[in-house]
Amino acid sequence: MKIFYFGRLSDRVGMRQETLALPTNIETLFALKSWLNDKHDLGGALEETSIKSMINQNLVHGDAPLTGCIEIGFLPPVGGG
Amino acid sequence: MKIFYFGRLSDRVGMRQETLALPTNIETLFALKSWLNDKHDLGGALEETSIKSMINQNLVHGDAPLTGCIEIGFLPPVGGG
Amino acid sequence: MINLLKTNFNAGARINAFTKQSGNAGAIASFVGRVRGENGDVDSLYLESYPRVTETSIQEAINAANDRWALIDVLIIHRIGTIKAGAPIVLVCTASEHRRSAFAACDFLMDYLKTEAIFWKKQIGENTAEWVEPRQQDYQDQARWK
Amino acid sequence: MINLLKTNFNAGARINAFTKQSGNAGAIASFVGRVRGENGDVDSLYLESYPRVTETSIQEAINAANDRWALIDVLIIHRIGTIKAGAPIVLVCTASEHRRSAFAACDFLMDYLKTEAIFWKKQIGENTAEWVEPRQQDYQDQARWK
Repeated sequence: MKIFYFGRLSDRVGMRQETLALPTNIETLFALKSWLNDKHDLGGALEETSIKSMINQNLVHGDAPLTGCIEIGFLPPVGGG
Repeated sequence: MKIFYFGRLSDRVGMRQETLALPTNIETLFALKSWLNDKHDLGGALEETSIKSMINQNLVHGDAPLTGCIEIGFLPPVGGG
Repeated sequence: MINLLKTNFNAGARINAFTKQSGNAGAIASFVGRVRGENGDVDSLYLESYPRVTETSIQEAINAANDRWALIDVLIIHRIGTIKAGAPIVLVCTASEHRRSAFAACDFLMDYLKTEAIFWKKQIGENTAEWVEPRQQDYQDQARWK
Repeated sequence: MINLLKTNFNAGARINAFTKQSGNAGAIASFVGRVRGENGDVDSLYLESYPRVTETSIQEAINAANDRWALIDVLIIHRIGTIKAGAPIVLVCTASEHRRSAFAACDFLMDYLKTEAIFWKKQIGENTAEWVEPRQQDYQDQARWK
């Protein structure tokens, strides 16, 4: 699975993207966020309410299963062009 | 005295400008308009209320003396750029 | 700056020069008006000005825009003489720090040019030539600023 | 058309090409936004997009503009990557028959780009680098269209 960290999240995580094989017990978006939080020591940065998530480039509201997910994007508030 | 006819007035008069020595009894704008009307057979075109007059490039409202006048412009409604 | 030109101009090149010259402006709005062919009914426009008087009145509109908005610079280029269908007839550029002022002033100046600026306009087609006046819509647009 | 570019672009040349291509449009409004140096505090901006997602969202804004106004054509060019102070960051061009639609749509699209478009923006100065978000004014401008 490809994961993108945009804007200030990329500074926090220390990278803009990574490709990961998830443990089989990570089946939902919220579980993934929590797992990434521990893995990268993010202090809850991914779980802030201002962070939007896109699964396969579609916006997701709340939790969602990761079935068929090949790409996740974590989007902090946009900055304007 | 230089006289300019703009827009549709130039078609009516048949020229865009002329330089005239006025008869000594033509001392005001209204007298001039009436004299030009007869001279060019304008059918009152200069006397229409929509026609604005400029003396030495300054807008004149109503009648005005021609003392010191070196240039007169007769302006039909503007057409927009 | 005001330029009344008897020949065609390159709008893009003028906008670039204006942008370059307007230093630290973050916002440059521009408008290019072209002669519309009206589906073949209009081959060209003939535009007449009153030399100096027309420029003075446009400068007054620029002054009014400067009073109203914080502008860094303004450029108005307007064709006079014969302008073929499809050719640019007017370019208005406004520069400001933020975009709201640039947009509003550009819009305002175009409304001025289309209704009050001292131009007389003849539409010339294959068999016709007639002096035209502003559209009702132009007067309505202009009235927004009063 | 939407272009997200990693290198500088020539705004005037793009406006000319757009004008040429937009056939019988009488009105072409354009807006050029440049990186403001903020009196030396900002050397450059770094702009990040989400490839494809950003373009799709901009296309939706163009569709909304087309629903709302009678537009002949729209062009949006936006820089991504590092953009030095003074360089153009965005160009929006809109073409319509009469100017009201072109002005409104250009204004609307800029407000969209400044608040909702999917870009992340880092201001880079001599000793600073910080992610920034829209100004309050940008949100107010955007709210005009709701």
